[in-house]
Amino acid sequence: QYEPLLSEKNSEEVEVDSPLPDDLTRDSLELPALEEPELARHYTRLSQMNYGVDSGPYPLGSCTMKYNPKFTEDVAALPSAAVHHDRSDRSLQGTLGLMHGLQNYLAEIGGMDAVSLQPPAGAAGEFTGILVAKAYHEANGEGDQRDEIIVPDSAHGTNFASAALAGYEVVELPSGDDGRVDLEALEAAASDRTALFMLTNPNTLGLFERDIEEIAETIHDAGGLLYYDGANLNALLGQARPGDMGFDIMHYNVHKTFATPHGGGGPGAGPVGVVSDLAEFLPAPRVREREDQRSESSERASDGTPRATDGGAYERFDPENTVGKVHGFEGNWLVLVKAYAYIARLGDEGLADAAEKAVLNANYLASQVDYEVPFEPFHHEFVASAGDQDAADVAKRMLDYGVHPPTTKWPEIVPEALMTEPTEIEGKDTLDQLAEAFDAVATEDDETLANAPNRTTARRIDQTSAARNLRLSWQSLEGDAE
Amino acid sequence: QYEPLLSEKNSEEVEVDSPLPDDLTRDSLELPALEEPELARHYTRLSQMNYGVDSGPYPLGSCTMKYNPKFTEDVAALPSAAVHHDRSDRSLQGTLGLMHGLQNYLAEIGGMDAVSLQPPAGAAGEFTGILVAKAYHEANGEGDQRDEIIVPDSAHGTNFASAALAGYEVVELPSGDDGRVDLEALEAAASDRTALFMLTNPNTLGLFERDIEEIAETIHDAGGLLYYDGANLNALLGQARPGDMGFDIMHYNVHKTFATPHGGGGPGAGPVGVVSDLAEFLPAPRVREREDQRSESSERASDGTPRATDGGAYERFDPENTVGKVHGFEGNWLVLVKAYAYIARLGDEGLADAAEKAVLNANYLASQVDYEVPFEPFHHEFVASAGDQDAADVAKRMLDYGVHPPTTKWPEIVPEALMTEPTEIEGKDTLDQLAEAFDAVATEDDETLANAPNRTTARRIDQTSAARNLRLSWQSLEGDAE
Amino acid sequence: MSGRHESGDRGSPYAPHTADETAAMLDAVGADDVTELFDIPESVAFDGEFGIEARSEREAERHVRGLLSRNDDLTEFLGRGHYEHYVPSLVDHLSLRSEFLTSYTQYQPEITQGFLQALFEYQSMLVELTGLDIVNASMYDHATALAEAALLAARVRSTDGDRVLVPDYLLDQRKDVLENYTDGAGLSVETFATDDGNADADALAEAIDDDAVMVYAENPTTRGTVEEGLAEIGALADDHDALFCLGSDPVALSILQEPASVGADVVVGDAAALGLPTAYGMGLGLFACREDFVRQVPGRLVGASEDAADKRTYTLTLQTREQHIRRERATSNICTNQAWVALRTAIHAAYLGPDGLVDLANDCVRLADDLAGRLDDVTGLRAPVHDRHHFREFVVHTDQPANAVVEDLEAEGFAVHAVGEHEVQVCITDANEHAADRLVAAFEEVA
Amino acid sequence: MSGRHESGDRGSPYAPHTADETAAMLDAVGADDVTELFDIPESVAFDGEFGIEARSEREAERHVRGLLSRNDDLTEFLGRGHYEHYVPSLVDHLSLRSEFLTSYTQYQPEITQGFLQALFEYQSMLVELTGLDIVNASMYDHATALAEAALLAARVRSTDGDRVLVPDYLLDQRKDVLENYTDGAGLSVETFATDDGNADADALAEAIDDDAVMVYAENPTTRGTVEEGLAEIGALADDHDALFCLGSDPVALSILQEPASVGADVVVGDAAALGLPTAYGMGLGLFACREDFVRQVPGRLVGASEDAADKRTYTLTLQTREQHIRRERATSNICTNQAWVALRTAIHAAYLGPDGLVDLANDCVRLADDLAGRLDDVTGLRAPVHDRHHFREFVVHTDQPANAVVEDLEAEGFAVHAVGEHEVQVCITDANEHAADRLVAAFEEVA
Repeated sequence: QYEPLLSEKNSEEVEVDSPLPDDLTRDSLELPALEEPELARHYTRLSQMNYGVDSGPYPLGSCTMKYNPKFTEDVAALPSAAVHHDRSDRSLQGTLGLMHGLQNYLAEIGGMDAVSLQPPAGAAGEFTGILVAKAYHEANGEGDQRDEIIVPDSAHGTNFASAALAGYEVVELPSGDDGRVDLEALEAAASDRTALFMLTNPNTLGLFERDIEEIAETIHDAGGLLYYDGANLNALLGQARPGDMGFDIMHYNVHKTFATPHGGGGPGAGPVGVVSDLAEFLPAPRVREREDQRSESSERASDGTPRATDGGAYERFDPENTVGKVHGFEGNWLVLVKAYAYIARLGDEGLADAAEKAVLNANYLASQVDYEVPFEPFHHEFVASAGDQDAADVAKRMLDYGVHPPTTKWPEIVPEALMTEPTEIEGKDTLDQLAEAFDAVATEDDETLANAPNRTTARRIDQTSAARNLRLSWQSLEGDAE
Repeated sequence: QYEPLLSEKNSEEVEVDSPLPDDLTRDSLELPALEEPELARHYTRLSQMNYGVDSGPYPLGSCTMKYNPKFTEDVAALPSAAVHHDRSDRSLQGTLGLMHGLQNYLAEIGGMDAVSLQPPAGAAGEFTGILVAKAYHEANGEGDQRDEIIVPDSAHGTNFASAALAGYEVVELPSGDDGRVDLEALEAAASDRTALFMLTNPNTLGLFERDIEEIAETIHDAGGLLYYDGANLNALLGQARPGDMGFDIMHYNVHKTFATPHGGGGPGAGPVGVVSDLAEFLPAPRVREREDQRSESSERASDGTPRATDGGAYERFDPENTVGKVHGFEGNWLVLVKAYAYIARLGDEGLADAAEKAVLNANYLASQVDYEVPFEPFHHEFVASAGDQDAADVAKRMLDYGVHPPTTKWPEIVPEALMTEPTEIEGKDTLDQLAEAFDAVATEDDETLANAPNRTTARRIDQTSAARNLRLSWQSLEGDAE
Repeated sequence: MSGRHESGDRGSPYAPHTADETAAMLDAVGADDVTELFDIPESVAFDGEFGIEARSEREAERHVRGLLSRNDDLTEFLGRGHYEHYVPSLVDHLSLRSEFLTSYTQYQPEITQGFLQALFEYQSMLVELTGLDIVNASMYDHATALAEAALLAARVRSTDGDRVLVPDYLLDQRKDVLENYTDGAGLSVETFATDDGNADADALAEAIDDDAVMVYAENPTTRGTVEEGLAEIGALADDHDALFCLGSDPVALSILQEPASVGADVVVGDAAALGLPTAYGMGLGLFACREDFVRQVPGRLVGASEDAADKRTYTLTLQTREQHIRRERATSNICTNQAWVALRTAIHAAYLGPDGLVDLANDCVRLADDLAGRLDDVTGLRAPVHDRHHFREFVVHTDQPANAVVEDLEAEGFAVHAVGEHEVQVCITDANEHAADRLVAAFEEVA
Repeated sequence: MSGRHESGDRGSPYAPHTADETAAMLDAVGADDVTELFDIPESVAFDGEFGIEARSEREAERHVRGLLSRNDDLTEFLGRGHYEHYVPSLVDHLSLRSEFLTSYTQYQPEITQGFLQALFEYQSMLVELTGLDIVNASMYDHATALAEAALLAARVRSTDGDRVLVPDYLLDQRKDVLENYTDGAGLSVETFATDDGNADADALAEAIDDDAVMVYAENPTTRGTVEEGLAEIGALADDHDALFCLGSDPVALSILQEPASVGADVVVGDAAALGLPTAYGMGLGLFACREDFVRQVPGRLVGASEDAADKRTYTLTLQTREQHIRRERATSNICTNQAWVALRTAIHAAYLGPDGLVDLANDCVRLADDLAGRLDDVTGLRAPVHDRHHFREFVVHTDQPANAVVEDLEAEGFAVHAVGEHEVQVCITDANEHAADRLVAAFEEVA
């Protein structure tokens, strides 16, 4: 069931004939030339060769693959959302009002005082948070001195990369035997060179860092700041807030926690929240109520939603000591619209229920799975060990059972890790189906696993060939027989 | 890959507790109870077990399975299209304007003088046309006398059924040896009992009734009217018009000719056009320009599109001697919007090109197919004969080659008929793929065919079991093991 | 390619032929030009112009959008057979999946199991709602379903008879369709009186005789009242060997008396009250009946079966009833139906579930009751006119001429029905309740 | 079921648990209540309220629609890095197919061949448009792609150096992102002068030295001019072993000089000029470079491979460059990218085809030329300010203060940029050309 490349269906090379002088133009352009019915079939077929959340369970640990409510697509597609950023504030009260509302929602949910919606993804949020920390230390005259960022060994790879991108030394903190932060090791690592400690909580093993208050104290005593990686926020909605735990900066992954679609890799959005002392450093612009409006703040709706006034209630402003910009304009707006709509749909109770059901689902699924789960009590995700089996092969074999496998081989503290996050959207039947797949694979021999998958669109794909004989475009395929 | 019924996933019986008195309400209601993510997956899976035009070639003869342009869905989904029919004309100028424009488009395309958009499907159009003919004869005092409708043996089943529904005797006209109307037989059949002769042209063999003018004369001389079944109009767009051939009444299948989606069986729309003498009998209401506007008709746009004025340019009216209503309200409005959008997109040249490419495709495909095609020259469709093979089995086997088969076993004038209509939307590659499927099956033995299909979601389905052991709801499945 | 046809001026944008392909294909069929393939006598060939301008997609989209924007943006409190409930986004997204939307009738069930199962599920949900065993895969609308019911009644009745008895609240349009459809079968449609918005069983008792093939009633009625004498009507019909046909819709059926329990032999209605927004009267003909009539049912039926691997499958069944096989002896002339609307209705019903349906139906009672009460408080109005329970809609007496009230309300941005010289009818659901306060204020202004 | 949660008041409408299921699951894990499963110290547990009201889908939809409706309905003649071209309906319908939309990164290529192939096709089309061999599967936007280009330049350069040279027409916002991203690597961003809207090669020649790691230019420039000295700039960069990075977009690249032909080592830009409507600046970071740098490329790369049955397949490749494997030594910190926008861009580009792209790009030249000419005829205006060729947009000199002109135009329903005290900038494409006459009239009114 091979679907030809567009270029294999029909290509045409056209001469470029333009009103511009010839020396400013190219000579010709060769690209696929197909009509709409052919394209409709091409992409329909490609879609049928792809697995999404609407196809079945997708318990990819650390990725929070929630159901994406359809109505959020509709509101993001409204003509009134299709605006250019470079218009007057007065003419953009709808957009600014929504952004202001989302800033408030996120601040409440995270226990933060101020939020920037600009970072276009989680990693961009991390980088933004680090820039804010850097600006803070610089403002305190400690910019040069504080050149280290502490990151637990079990942290997301982006934490390390974002710290490095910002020019910091990364100090890797080994986990304790219980899979959590080792307080003694942290004390040893923290110093007057510490700019920031980045932590996710629950951590990547799904464990809540019970010592979070001591952790915060240790870092703050050393003069550092505490950063919350929002990847696992789904476990805490309405249950606990990073701000209440002593975190100074955090990012939110709206494509995880707030159910905006993952889109095959993106776009997401990674808003950053901070405590009040750091608000002055957030990226520019942010949105606020206009001063003449702010005085009437007692009239604000109870849920923080904006209200219109004739003069326009909202305006953009640059925080006093802003780090500047982390996106050319103002981030992934359409994604933010969907996140806002999701939060406005669920409300307090829906959000809290999402966390509860996510945690219940992870615990129930783990109880039905034969693989050992070394660390508990876990929350929204658990990391099982494939034991003597190769976790990557386990994943391939699970494909044959019609489900998406968990994240594999990470975090490394669990040998042959199967990092599993079912989220709240799965019912018992689906979890049982998932458990059956796990347990069937658990009994199978290595050869069966190594030869998997067999029932998928493609059989096992040769990664070595892809990397050794690089073919990154159809132009590079010439002479390469199908 | 069995997808459970909704009821098998989760059902709940709820007690009906209502503000109404108990004796006016039911006690309880038992229905599937599922959340949105589960429904999304259920219907996504069901869709993946279904074949549409966007899945591949769909050369179902007589059904004109065209590509359905996506943008027509968008305009039909506009909030401004979601209106109630029972509003004032003044407040519905958009809807009435579009309907007036579509009436004009269709009248032009068919060479008719007046059009009603009310019939909700082709068969309803036929029935409406017959009612108009009946009203005409009644007005002439010949209502009782003219109690016969002549229908060629190769006509669509709906022709017979619609005539019977209207209370007419059906006189079946045997085809001539050339597959066309036998003029002598027609002369013999036509009489002062003839109310109507129903004909499609090109006929169901794809042959143009070259004697159409003599046919018209014969019928008109007998005092009857001539009806054009619009099922095959796609072959004639911009090439010839029923009105110019002497037809008095016709229907249009907008879901065939004008590319509105077939929707798994419907909805379609079957507008009816008539010559001026019959306009007074059309269903009520129709749409016209208001009198004060009509006097300024010289200002009308060249393509007949409507223009707004302050007072409202359009109004509904009841034709003087209307047959009344054939639909509770005013037909399948959303389908009409899509048809209008399609015609407005293609224009004269696009429509003419559609017919030309449809005819080219049928001829090219036939030239590549090994099965014999007894009758020619055909236009937009051809009827091949499976010869010694069973045409229904041929169709089942074609499924294994990933294509939708043609209509089978009809018209009966061709033994083991394979009635094939590729439409204009297929390119040469797809036609070649179709021809390969035909030709592969042509070489296969009866057993292979009888055991087909093997590569589809379901294997050959037992029709006898379905009819003998009727299970028409999940309630009837109880005790019936999967 | 698309670009070439973007302005539509060189042919159909949906015909993918390159010039080279066209040439190769012509060559294969031995023609120099595509016009040679047409066998149309010159005398009837068309060489004129329609005068229809070709447009790019963007132009066509703007053109239609511009046309439709001339509809005034009124808040509608309209019903009378065409109802709007909020349609969840899921319904659009799933029903627009092209495998559903661009398919046709399931003549090849092996590759159309998805739509067949969806229709089977539609049938099953309506079986539960009606209490009748047979539901077909759709008719056009309420009116044509009613007409088909009368024809079925005439076919299945053991003795002759030609009278179809309908209450005088039956919408004129539906009565007209009924007459048009049944005239060919020699039936006559007769009206019996109503009593305060309900069918009057006494009047029916007087009108009915053994020539009656069918008695019809609605619940709720066109005037919004909940019928209170259905069992009596059903018994009267039964006494005279006439079928009892009940008109309703799936929202109302969620709480109102189960039709089977009051003796209904056939249920018709507009099932698009779930699944479609207001659509200028476009609907979905619900048709349900007792099992006895299964071989006389009009339209398509989806049944369960087994495939060669003995797996549960679905297929169209009893096709010998249909026109493409039985021709003039078919149970109906219907071919293309409203299957895609039935798919949408099924998704919408499944989205609501039993709780959601009951809640929605109860809202239709409460909202109408509440709004009628508020309008009754307005000087110059009296509501509801009928001393009955109401569902979704009710009639209001206006001291001012109804037409003037309707016109004035339109100027205020609202649409209601004028149904008598001094009567307007108002319909309220979840789709317009947000504007109820404003409607009351507008009535206060104009009444 | 949905009904139960319709008002959102009993939990998440997207968690399907029935009460029975929840009980059974709790039983299986040995907990009486779900709260027992949380291991959160009481001292940090949250027992407050966010105060966010739960809404039904209908209420939520109306709420967001109501909010957004407060955006004025202006006709935008805006560009400066964020462009709108008509997006064909096909792009929406296909990209919204849930198998695409609801999937994530293709960590399991065996079940994600569809998205991988679509990204491979995206990469390939941009290879043709840029003339460079490597295109990644997306960055966030033009600005971050530019910043990543500078970091790549610093990594691949054989000798030390810390200067990044950019023309002074570079948007402030992009320069700011560039500085933020490159500060950690110790780079400094320096501006060189421009000459009548183009980069000034003489100024660059004076500014450049062997400490320059990268030289940047745009075509078309932020001020809408077509660059005329690209080959010269490329040669200057080459002379000093600096990378030449060019900013553009896929529409412009359809007719403008192929970047590879003028010595570009990297091409960045916003590819969402195809695929997205105006989206408040949301974009798609195009990143293309020479094959030499393939192991230093930031972001994801899709490559062809074979599966165990030796069939052509696609997979993410060279993942050891990425953060989830290489961590602090990764080529970038990017993880979630803009893949779905790349899918849309690919569909849009394929829809247009080479003819359509060239036609669209030529329209961008003609429309800008024509509109500039018409505005030049308006008293009080002079256009274009730069004596250059233009693409989509151009700067207009206004005798009135630019801010007043912009404000007055807004009152007339139009949005343009103020870019100087007496300069406004106007952008015209197929998406707003229908309003050009009205814009000219409005300028006549206010200029």
